[in-house]
Amino acid sequence: MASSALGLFHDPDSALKAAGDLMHAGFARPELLSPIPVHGADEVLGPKKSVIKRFTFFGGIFGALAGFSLAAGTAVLYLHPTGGRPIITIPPFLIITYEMTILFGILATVLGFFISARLPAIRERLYVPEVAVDKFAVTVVCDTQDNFGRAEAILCAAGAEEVRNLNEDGS
Amino acid sequence: MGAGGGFMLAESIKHPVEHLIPYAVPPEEFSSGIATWYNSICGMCPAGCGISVRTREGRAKKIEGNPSHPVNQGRLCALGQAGLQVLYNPDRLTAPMLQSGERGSGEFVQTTWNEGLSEVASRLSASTNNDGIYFVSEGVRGHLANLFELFMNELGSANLLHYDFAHPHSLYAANNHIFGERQLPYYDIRNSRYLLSFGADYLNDWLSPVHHGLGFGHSRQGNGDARGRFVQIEPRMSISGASADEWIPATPGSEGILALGIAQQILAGGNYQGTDADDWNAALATYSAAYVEDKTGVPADTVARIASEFSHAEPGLAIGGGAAGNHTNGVDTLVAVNALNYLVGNIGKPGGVVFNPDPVVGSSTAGRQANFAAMQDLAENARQGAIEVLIINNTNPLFTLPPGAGLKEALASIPLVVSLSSFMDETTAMADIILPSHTYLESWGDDMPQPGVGFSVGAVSQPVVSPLYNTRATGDIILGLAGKMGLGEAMGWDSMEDYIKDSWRNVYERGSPDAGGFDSFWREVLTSGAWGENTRNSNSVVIDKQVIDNIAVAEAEFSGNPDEYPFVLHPYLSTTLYDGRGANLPWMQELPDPMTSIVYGSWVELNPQTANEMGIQDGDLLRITSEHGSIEVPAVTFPAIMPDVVAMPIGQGHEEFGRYARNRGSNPIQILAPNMDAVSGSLATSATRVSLAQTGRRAAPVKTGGESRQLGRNIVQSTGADGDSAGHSAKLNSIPIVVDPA
Amino acid sequence: MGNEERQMQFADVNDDVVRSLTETGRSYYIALATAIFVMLACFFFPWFYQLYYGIGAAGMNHPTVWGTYLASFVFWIGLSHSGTLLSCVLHITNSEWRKAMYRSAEAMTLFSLMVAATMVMVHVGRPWFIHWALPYPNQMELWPNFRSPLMFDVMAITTYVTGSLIFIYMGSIPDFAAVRDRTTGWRHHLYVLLSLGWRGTDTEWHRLGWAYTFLAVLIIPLAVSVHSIVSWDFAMSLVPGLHQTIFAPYFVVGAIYSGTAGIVTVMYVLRKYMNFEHFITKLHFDNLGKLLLVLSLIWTYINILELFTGWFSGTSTEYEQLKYKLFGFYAPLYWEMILFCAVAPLLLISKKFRTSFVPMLILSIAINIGMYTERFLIIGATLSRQYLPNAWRVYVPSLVEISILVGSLATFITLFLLFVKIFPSVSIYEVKETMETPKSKKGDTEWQAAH
Amino acid sequence: MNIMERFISSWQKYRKPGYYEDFDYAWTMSIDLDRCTGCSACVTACQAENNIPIVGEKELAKGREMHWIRIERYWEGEYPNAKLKFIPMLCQQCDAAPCETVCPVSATYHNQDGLNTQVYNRCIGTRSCAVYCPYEVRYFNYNSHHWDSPLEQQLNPDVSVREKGVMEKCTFCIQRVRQAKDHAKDDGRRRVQEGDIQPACVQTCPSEALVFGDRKDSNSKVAKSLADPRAYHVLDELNTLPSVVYLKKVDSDG
Repeated sequence: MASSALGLFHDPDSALKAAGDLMHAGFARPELLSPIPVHGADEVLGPKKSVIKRFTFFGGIFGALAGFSLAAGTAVLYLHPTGGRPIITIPPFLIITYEMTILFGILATVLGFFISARLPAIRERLYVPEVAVDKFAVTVVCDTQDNFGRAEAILCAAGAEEVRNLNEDGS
Repeated sequence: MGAGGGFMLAESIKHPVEHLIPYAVPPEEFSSGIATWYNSICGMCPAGCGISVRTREGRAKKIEGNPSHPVNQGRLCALGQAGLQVLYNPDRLTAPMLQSGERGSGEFVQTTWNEGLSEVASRLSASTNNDGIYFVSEGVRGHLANLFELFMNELGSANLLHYDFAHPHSLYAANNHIFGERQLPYYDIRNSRYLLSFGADYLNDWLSPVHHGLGFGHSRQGNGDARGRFVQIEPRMSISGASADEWIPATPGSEGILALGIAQQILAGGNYQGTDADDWNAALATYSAAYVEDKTGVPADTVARIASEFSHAEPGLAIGGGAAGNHTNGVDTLVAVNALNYLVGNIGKPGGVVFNPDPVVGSSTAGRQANFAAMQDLAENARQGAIEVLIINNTNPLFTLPPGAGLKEALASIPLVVSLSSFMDETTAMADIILPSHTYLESWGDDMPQPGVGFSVGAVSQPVVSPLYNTRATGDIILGLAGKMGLGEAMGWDSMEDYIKDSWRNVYERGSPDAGGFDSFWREVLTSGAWGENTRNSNSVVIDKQVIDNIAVAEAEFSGNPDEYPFVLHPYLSTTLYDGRGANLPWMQELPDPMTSIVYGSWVELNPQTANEMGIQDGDLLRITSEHGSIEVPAVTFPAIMPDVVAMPIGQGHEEFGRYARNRGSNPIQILAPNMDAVSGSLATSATRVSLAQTGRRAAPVKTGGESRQLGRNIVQSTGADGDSAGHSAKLNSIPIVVDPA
Repeated sequence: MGNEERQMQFADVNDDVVRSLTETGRSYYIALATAIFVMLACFFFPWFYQLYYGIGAAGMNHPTVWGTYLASFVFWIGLSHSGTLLSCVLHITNSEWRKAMYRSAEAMTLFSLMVAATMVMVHVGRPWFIHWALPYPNQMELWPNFRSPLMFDVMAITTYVTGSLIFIYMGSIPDFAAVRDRTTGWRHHLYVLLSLGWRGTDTEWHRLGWAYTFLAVLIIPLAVSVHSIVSWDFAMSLVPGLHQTIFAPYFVVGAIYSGTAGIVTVMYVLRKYMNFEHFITKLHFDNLGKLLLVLSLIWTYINILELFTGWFSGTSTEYEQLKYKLFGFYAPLYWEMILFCAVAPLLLISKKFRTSFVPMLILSIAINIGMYTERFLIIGATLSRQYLPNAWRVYVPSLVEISILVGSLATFITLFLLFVKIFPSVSIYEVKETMETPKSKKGDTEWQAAH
Repeated sequence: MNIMERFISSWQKYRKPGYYEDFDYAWTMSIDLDRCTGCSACVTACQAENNIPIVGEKELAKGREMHWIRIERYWEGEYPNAKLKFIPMLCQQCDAAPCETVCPVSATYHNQDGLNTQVYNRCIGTRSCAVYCPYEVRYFNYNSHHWDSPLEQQLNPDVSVREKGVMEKCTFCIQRVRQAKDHAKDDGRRRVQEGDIQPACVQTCPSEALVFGDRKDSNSKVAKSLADPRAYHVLDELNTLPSVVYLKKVDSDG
């Protein structure tokens, strides 16, 4: 199985530089692991398109339809005339619609997040605990020992404090 | 949360239905799920309304008025509705009992009917002096009254008394005096256009309130475009006063003077054309408007206006009673009120005073009615050891007599007191032997309402449920005693039912015999619940010159010095509890008093101005003191009461009488002076002066109503003879309001 | 964000937060035991009694059929309002100072919503049938009545609880990952589950950033709608004093007001007892103080409007209502509310006051007492003075109600105490964001110059 | 297309303001304030008919009366010109009832007779209907009530006894309405006639101030009452369209 090179950096800028250098060197897109969101990663690793907004949008639309259908549909299923209002009473049902729009918008956003961020992780993935504290890591997949050597060199050049050879299963 | 969930589960599980039908083998007269209605007679007050009782599965569910009964025509008052709670009262006496401790200790042991009756019978037989046997009953009519007469006759005692606190002795006496009628007349409110009421709370407790209510409604809005006018004269606004168009406060005890003043104005206005006008003029000369104003506090021009309106209304009707008849000048007052009827010529006419025929069913009890004097005599006789046996039937003199009568102490001198009551009331608690009677809903009986409705009416009361307990109908107890004493000859009926049925053969024979014979007639009477006959009293009225010459109303006398006791106490019969007999009915305890919305308690009403001057707040506990005692009652300000009058409802303050009544509120009768009306000997309940003192404690009575002002919200809307609604064709007052300058 | 002696390092943040989770002093256990005891004794015990006896255990009566339970419900819903809502607003406006406090503010939202939901259970007459108010297919083929403002409430609060829970959870995923690595035993397993395998890759951070912003954008209108709908429970009735157009903004402002005051209280407690002096500083109190001042002024303005329009209408219903509120039976409570919520917050004009911790704590508690009074008066003082004067009746809460009020506070505290031991109560990664990012040891990066 | 048409027709039906179909009856009560004497017979009649609990002094002191019909009383003026006016207050069976819309579980709704019904079994006790009712005629069971034995033998088997946590109110004696409709059907009559039904309060009113009937029947007494110039609705300005019509008291002195 393919192994990966992982360089640990003290600061985000060095890590970004290493990632950029790896890209230039023809490696597959490296991953940047960090304790905080790193600004400028898009510029180095290429812009990312988020699909979450579509989830949110269609979730909201679905919620609106579901909300109005719930209110109007159940009103018709069992007729309960109240207060001289029509059975399908628009203004109150719009409030239900509104709430359901938001509810489904939220749920779809979460779904979109999980799908696009590939969470939750079912398998163990490449990870070192230091990145949750204060280290910035750059990982890149290396097919051969040769490639690993190249990657190690680039990482060290960018100022990596440590470079590790890791397998995909974390060992 | 686990415990909560478990609890909720327990809450949401319903208990299994234990009995769908209360009897395994149902009696044949009912089918499950179908209501059976029985017509009977209401026993809650002396009005004698007909009732229809709805029963389901052998239990009484609802009392409604009997539409065929001419007195109430299907309607019924709150107290009548609550009769069910007499029947199903949890505090009923369930079996005969013998006193086992000291008298009054409340210790009783249960016994059997055989033993109880034998004991009483043997004591009656053993009495050395026949006149030493006293029988005091509640006011009963019909054949039960006959049975009592018969029984006492057989025993050789003349001491049969009918005692009711609210019995209008003075009204009987006044009618007898001026019209020579031993029966009360029928007051035709329905057809009158102008009702002048002197103290008679005709919509609440006076004579036949349900019938009056029907008449009131009809007179108000049932007469095409003519709307009857109602004027109420009394020191404290009653329900009738609230419903009246005009409420006129008059000094307590001066109502008769006011009546004569109005009469004088009628004469002076030339509105009386009778041949005896001169006699009247002479007799009433002193009752000038100025004199009347001085004595009654009613402005002279009001007197004149009322006189004019009253004499021009066709027909006008004057009634008197209540507090006006309960002064030391009560009979004079009511004579004066009747004189007004005479002067406007409404006697025997629709909308006026219509005389009733003699009762067809039962006998007149007029001579048996025990007034205060009679009860005092009874106590006196007891003290002198002249009473050997006292039988008390369902009346509660220990509660409704002022302590001044001395009855409670006198009971100690009576060797045997027997009570036939259904409840452990104050009097029954002093009995040696209790032979508990059925309630009226379990008994056979009959009645001819008094006052009637101008023609002969009778009704039969029948049991609507099987007896709940080991009790017996009053008539059966008397028959049982007669049997034990071997009086079978004269009183040979097996039961009250037999006696009633037997006696109604006489009624049957009055009419033309119909094809079905007596049985069909009897069934008809039981089914319809009422029997009527077009017998009328057409006596013409000529008032003796001597009566006219002597017509006068003395000033009322009060017990207590006005300086020391500045207020006149005005006790009135409670709307909900009547004379106290409703106090053990939870529905009645919970029914808000219509005037104050107070429930479950007693209170004293006083004018807001007076309260302000004395620094009394609503709910302050006051000590009310008369020359004869004192009680503590919370104060309630009442906008429509004279400043020097305080009013208190009668009905609470029971020491016995079951869980709902016991130790609740105070009984104003406890502080009444034993003053009597000079002529009739009835208790002058309104003739006591009292003083008020703060106790420094608060005991706000429980009220269901909040703010009692509309605050301009127009919730109860009215339309007037003039003003914004003048264009309406609403049924307005048809009486021309003319102020007579005389 | 630093302490004076030593510059805070990234690792210190992790250490501090992990310590707050794992190192538990005796005082914490005492506090927790006390809170649980008070919750059982003052909330659950009287509630069970009430379930047995009926709502009659409370002091409500015929016209005043709503009482402190509903007031508490509104209060807790209101208190929930600053957490998530404020967090969202500050998030999309990129306010740096939000980051140290938002987690506990959001937790406050969540727990006050939970307590509010239990208040509904306490309030209704037959809580064992409360599920009938939820739309689910059932054998009776009966559905709830969606025309009812109460159903709006059910829908809005369900959405709000869901949204708040998701929002606080989403924001905590990186922190769960951080504490996952430092804990052992059951905690470790819990955080492994909760962190969903978060690694902190650039993609994950990017997606989280977007999702978090969308959620924030969705939750702001939701939160506004929730308290508007709560106000409509009242304003949609015909009751004079409740049937008012101003009610929705009034409630929303009041909610944010009491919620912000609640945050100040919670901040103080966390700072003092969780040793978060590094994260929660004078700056936070200063900013929250300014916010409180603005809110109190808006709140006061709406109150004056309410009085003025009521007086101007000149109708008996409005006028009596007003008179009763100002001078009637509950007048002392009304003036207490004015003192606590309109007069006292004027002190916030002074920066010195805003940056003093103890005075801010006292004021924040006073504001919430005043805001509870407001909710009580909205119910008690209006329902006892409605259209028919003959039905007017004063309502006085019973002991059971007061006890349940105290108990609900204890429930809230219990939940919060459990929270601080399970959730990282300060956002690790966002605090790090506010700190100085480590710089390259080589000085200016050559790489950046090359591009 | 067929589906579309059906959809449009149901949409129009269910969008109809007021009620989606006409009522069979429009039960109405008229209360003549000029006849009402405040005697309270209606209150006890209702209590007997509808199994209204005995609340007890303690609960009444807390203000928890249960009488479905109550007599409100309003004083006007001061002594000696004080007047007391009575007004019986009961559920107005509003056609635009504020209480109905607020119930989250539809425990109160309008039935085919135009009556505002209360389904005790469905009630969860939010009490919001009582808040929304401007007439204050909805009564809540603050606890389960008890009848001292054997008072419970009086309970009307046609009316359920309500448990704690449930709202209740005047039903216009719906059990009598049902029975009258059943009888009419049994007798082969198409409609219930005037006089077939009298709620307990109307039945007992001594001064005949209360009248009950179907206002759809133009010959009925209540239809005539509605046309009376004295007719008015309490709190008419709230537009609740009550089915109880009051006839103004005649104040002959101004």
